[in-house]
Amino acid sequence: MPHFTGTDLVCFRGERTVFTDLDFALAPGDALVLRGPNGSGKSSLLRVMAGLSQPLAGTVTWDKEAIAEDPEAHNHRLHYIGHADPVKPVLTVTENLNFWISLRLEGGVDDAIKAALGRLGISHLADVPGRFLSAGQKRRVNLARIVAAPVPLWLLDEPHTALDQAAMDNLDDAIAGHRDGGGMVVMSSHAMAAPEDAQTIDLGHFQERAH
Amino acid sequence: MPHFTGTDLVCFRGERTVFTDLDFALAPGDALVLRGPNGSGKSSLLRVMAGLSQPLAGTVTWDKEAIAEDPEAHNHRLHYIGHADPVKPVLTVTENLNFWISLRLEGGVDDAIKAALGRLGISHLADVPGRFLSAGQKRRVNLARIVAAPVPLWLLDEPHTALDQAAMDNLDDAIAGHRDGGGMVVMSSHAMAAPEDAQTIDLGHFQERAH
Amino acid sequence: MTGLSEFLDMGGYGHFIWPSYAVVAVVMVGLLIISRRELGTALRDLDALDAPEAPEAEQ
Amino acid sequence: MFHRFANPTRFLRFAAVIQPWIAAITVALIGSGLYLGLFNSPADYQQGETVRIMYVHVPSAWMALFCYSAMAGACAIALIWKHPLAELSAKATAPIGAGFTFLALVTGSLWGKPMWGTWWVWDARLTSMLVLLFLYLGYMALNNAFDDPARGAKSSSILALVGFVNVPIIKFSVDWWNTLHQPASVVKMTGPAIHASMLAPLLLIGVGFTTYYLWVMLIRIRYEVTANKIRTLQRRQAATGESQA
Amino acid sequence: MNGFLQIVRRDLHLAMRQGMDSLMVVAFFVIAVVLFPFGVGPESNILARIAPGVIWVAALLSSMLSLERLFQADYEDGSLELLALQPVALEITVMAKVTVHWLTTGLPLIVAAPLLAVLMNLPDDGFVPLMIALALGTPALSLIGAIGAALILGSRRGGILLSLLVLPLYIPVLIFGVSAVDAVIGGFSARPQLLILSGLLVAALPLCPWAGAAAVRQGIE
Amino acid sequence: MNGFLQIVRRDLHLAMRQGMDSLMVVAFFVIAVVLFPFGVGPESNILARIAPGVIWVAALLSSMLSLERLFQADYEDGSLELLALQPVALEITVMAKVTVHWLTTGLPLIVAAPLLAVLMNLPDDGFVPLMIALALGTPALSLIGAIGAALILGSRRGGILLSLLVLPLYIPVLIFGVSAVDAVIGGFSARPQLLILSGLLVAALPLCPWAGAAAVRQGIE
Ligand code: HEM
Ligand SMILES: Nc1ncnc2c1ncn2[C@@H]1O[C@H](COP(=O)(O)OP(=O)(O)OP(=O)(O)O)[C@@H](O)[C@H]1O
Ligand SMILES: Nc1ncnc2c1ncn2[C@@H]1O[C@H](COP(=O)(O)OP(=O)(O)OP(=O)(O)O)[C@@H](O)[C@H]1O
Ligand SMILES: [Mg+2]
Ligand SMILES: [Mg+2]
Repeated sequence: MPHFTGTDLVCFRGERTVFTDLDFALAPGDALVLRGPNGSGKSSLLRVMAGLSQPLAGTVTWDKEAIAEDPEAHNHRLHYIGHADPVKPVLTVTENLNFWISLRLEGGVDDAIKAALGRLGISHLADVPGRFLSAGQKRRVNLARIVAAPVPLWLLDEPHTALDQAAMDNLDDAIAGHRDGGGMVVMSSHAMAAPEDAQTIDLGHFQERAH
Repeated sequence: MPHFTGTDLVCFRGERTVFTDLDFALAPGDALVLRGPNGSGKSSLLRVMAGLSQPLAGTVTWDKEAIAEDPEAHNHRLHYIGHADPVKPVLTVTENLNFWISLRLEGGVDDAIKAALGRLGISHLADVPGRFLSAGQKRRVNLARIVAAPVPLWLLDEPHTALDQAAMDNLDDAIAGHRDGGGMVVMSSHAMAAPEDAQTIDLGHFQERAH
Repeated sequence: MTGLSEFLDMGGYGHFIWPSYAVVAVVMVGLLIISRRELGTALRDLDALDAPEAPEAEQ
Repeated sequence: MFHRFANPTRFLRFAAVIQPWIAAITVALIGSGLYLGLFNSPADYQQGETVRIMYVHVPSAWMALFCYSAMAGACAIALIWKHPLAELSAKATAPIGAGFTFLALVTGSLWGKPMWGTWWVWDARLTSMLVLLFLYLGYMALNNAFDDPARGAKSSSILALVGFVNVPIIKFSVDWWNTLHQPASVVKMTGPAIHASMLAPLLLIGVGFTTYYLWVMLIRIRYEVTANKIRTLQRRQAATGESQA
Repeated sequence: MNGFLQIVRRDLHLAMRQGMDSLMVVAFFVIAVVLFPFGVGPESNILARIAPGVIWVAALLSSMLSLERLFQADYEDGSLELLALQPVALEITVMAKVTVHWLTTGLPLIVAAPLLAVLMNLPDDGFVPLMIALALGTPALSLIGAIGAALILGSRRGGILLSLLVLPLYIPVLIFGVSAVDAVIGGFSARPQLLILSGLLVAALPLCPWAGAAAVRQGIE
Repeated sequence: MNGFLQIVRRDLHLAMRQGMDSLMVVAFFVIAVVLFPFGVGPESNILARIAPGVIWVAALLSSMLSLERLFQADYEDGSLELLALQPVALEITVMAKVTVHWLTTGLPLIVAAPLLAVLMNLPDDGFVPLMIALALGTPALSLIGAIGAALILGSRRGGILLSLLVLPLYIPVLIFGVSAVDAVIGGFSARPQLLILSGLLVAALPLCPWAGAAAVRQGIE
């Protein structure tokens, strides 16, 4: 049973301490929601979890092994969604997705893409070039990317941004399905939307200490 | 009595018709609020009013004279706030404002800046370099720019973005004061906040026709 | 036979003259073909875009 | 909904009607010009058989200059009267003009080797022709450099006009530069007065190249209009999904 | 006039605060010239022969590279559209920005040129005409380049596209700039060339801000 | 290996769709070379003498200008940090991007070089060594330049800063590239120079992707 944990994490960014002594522990099927005002460090924590940045102190482990030991293995098991939606304007939605998914799946890429587009309600966009997509549509394409290739850990930085209600529901379904299959989710969120049984970390209280 | 009007405006952007046959008329003291979903053309209309882009058909007039006749005279009488807040990171707030305001005022620039910073509640930021400002603070600096040099026409594109409640109140006061002095305001807004006695144009209904 | 080879030889300058005619032909015909092909694909794409709207609307 | 300006249906109908005629005229003109030039005209007494390169070189050079003027004119119309067909025809002209410029350079080089003993000299006319090629390439590159094609069309129109101002300056300055450094240019290009038997194929091919230009331009304009329609449909496709959701 | 001065003051202020900009341009100028002794070998007569040309070409390239950011920063943070809405004609604004560009890049190039002339073994006679020609030519480069810098606003590929647009337009300046130096070294007067350079500058002075302003208007539309 | 090929395929696809990229690099290469006859005058013997140097310097500059966008586009739209999180070592990713950069710029430069050699009157003997030297040198340029391109991610002044970082590192390639051609024209064998160029390439092959990946990691942190 894989467990994803962080202990005594300290993060320092842009000349200031963002958070200190932060712990978390996730078991299969768990969800963790990060809360806090702008600049409180939600994105920073997610990036530490992804291995994109190194914590100043503390370790993040997967199954008791520090992720820094073998970053490539960690990449194998995670999907990350950041503030930006990398959709190339000159490629169609399918072409865009095809690249990311062929990096992870051996075969059946086309079917996986079709299914993912369907689940996010954007099948009709399959052949539309990226430059014609609105912000919300781009975000859904990015979500289709993570739905299409299953991995155990999803790290989502404000995944609800730019989504309308229908798309939010699709996303919540996808998250529920992922967790039912034993996946874990960490997501930051300003909006109220959050699974009821999720753990929460509020990063807001670090702010007073940091200043 | 100056009047600001637009007749039969047609706007074409990025190869598509954004709105057609749009009219508006403002008298001194009037306010006009533009509503509509993302991409419905609020910003486009404000840019046409400012003279930043030309309508494909129709005319915008000030006191019965088309603004395209004498763009510089039109610039003299308007302030525009767009999506971005042009605050240079290496200059202090006062230095930033000083540039824009000296282009409009002959003397008394320093006093005008001080008063404007006070009205927007950011006197304490006067000597802080732009790079240390948060999004909301930058927006307030940009608002201070238009408060400091009085002109008859304000064109505000989602001026409430990134503002907290106190700053919104400051802005609403500033708008009220501007209108009491005979000024006109046109603003786009997603939020509910809008003066009660304002005219409204909803650009949403063009979307169906545009397709 | 000598007539033809003499003609092709062009007084010893054949290997300057024929390449110039050849490059002109290649560029002009090539541009024509490319333009027609682009137009052809564009027209086909346009048809493809117009057509499948009906079945999708049925869903 | 198409805007009335953005839907040049009448032009397309007109183009479809005249295109086969233009094609036939082009083939006939160039064919008869080639026949006269290759079989029915004498070798030049000075330049020998190589003069036959003239029949493609000189019309190409003419067309290179003509296309640039046409392009700049269309750009001026596009900027002043905002007629979208003008923008499209400028965009359609550029690759043809660049092609002819390239041909003038290559055929000139192929003529230069037997005549001057070298492929290339830094002569005024040659050099300004090379710069013209870069102006064409810059125009095309700028036109393609934006995600929004309307932006590219407007910016490149300005560039075409600025470049047009520059063409005579370059020609003139290159002339100066050359005579400053090396007084006697390698070869004078002013040949003897042209005999009628040489003038006929030259003119036939020259006119044939012009109709060829019209022919290809019509195709390319039709392509641009179709591409516009495709983009509109794709955008609509993206937007209908938005309203369904 | 007030508007012009205000914009010049602000842009100089920004250039000063951001620092290094002029220094970087000069550094590129020097590196570009220094590549040639590596490229063509150290024989001093050859270097002397090609010195004016190499120095001028390096000056064109430095001017071009630094142009990329002429309007870019203001475009990205929304200042440019605000500048277009001030009660200052956009032509004046463009002219002010060109002035600052020349002060922060053209002027340092002129100052650095004698050093490079020494490195390249330029004959002593050539120094004065080189400096005069650069003094007349670099403002013309900034003016012409401003059009290109405005045209590429918002495009996908900045630097290399700009070079393609601008370098062909630079050629007349290059020709007369070099031949002014060559003339003096060859024992002639450089007057005609310097007159032509002045003519180019005088012609560019009204035309380029006008075309540049038109291009900026397209860019922010 | 699959990851490498996928990234190469995607980047080639993008280059194709965006069009003109390779063409623009070649056009810059040609313009940069053509500036020199304008600069040093049209005498064919002088031009022939400096031809290898000028062609190589122009190749360095084209490679450098096109490097600016190597990681930039992916950095701006968030693709780069996503690439760093894929189950492909970042070194491989960098290597794939360098490969595409070379295919879309280095290769066209090699193809265009004979044309420029004709324009510059390079003696016939020089053609073959020029092509071989470029074939060995341009991949090295792309490799070295990738480090610079990664280092400038997120900095305010892209192009000119990049040139300062990268051009000094290019000098060894320039020296041996030119002297290979000069050797053959002078009647010697170019073997030693070509061997050294191969050596530079072989050394850069593992080092540069590694350093580039480290720089990218810094850039996206
Ligand atoms: C790369 C080399 C060359 C280039 C770029 C070039 C360019 C041109 C151009 C631009 C023109 C048109 C001038 C006009 O219509 O005003 C022209 C015309 C002509 N060229 Fe060339 N040329 C080249 C080589 C040659 C050579 C080698 C010859 C013959 C020895 C030649 C003979 C002619 C003749 C006879 C004309 C027509 C003269 C006239 O209409 O005034 N050219 N060339
Ligand atoms: N690229 C950066 N360089 C320097 N400092 C940064 C950078 N990004 C973030 N910071 C600092 O780190 C702190 C935490 O930022 P972070 O982006 O993690 O906040 P957040 O909780 O995600 O905020 P938001 O809700 O706005 O996304 C910020 O206060 C900021 O000072
Ligand atoms: N720079 C541009 N290039 C091309 N098309 C554009 C551009 N900006 C806007 N558009 C088009 O114009 C339409 C109207 O956009 P506009 O920015 O005016 O909408 P808006 O109502 O202000 O939206 P938002 O609420 O997102 O600010 C958009 O649907 C888009 O298709
Ligand atoms: Mg965040
Ligand atoms: Mg808007």
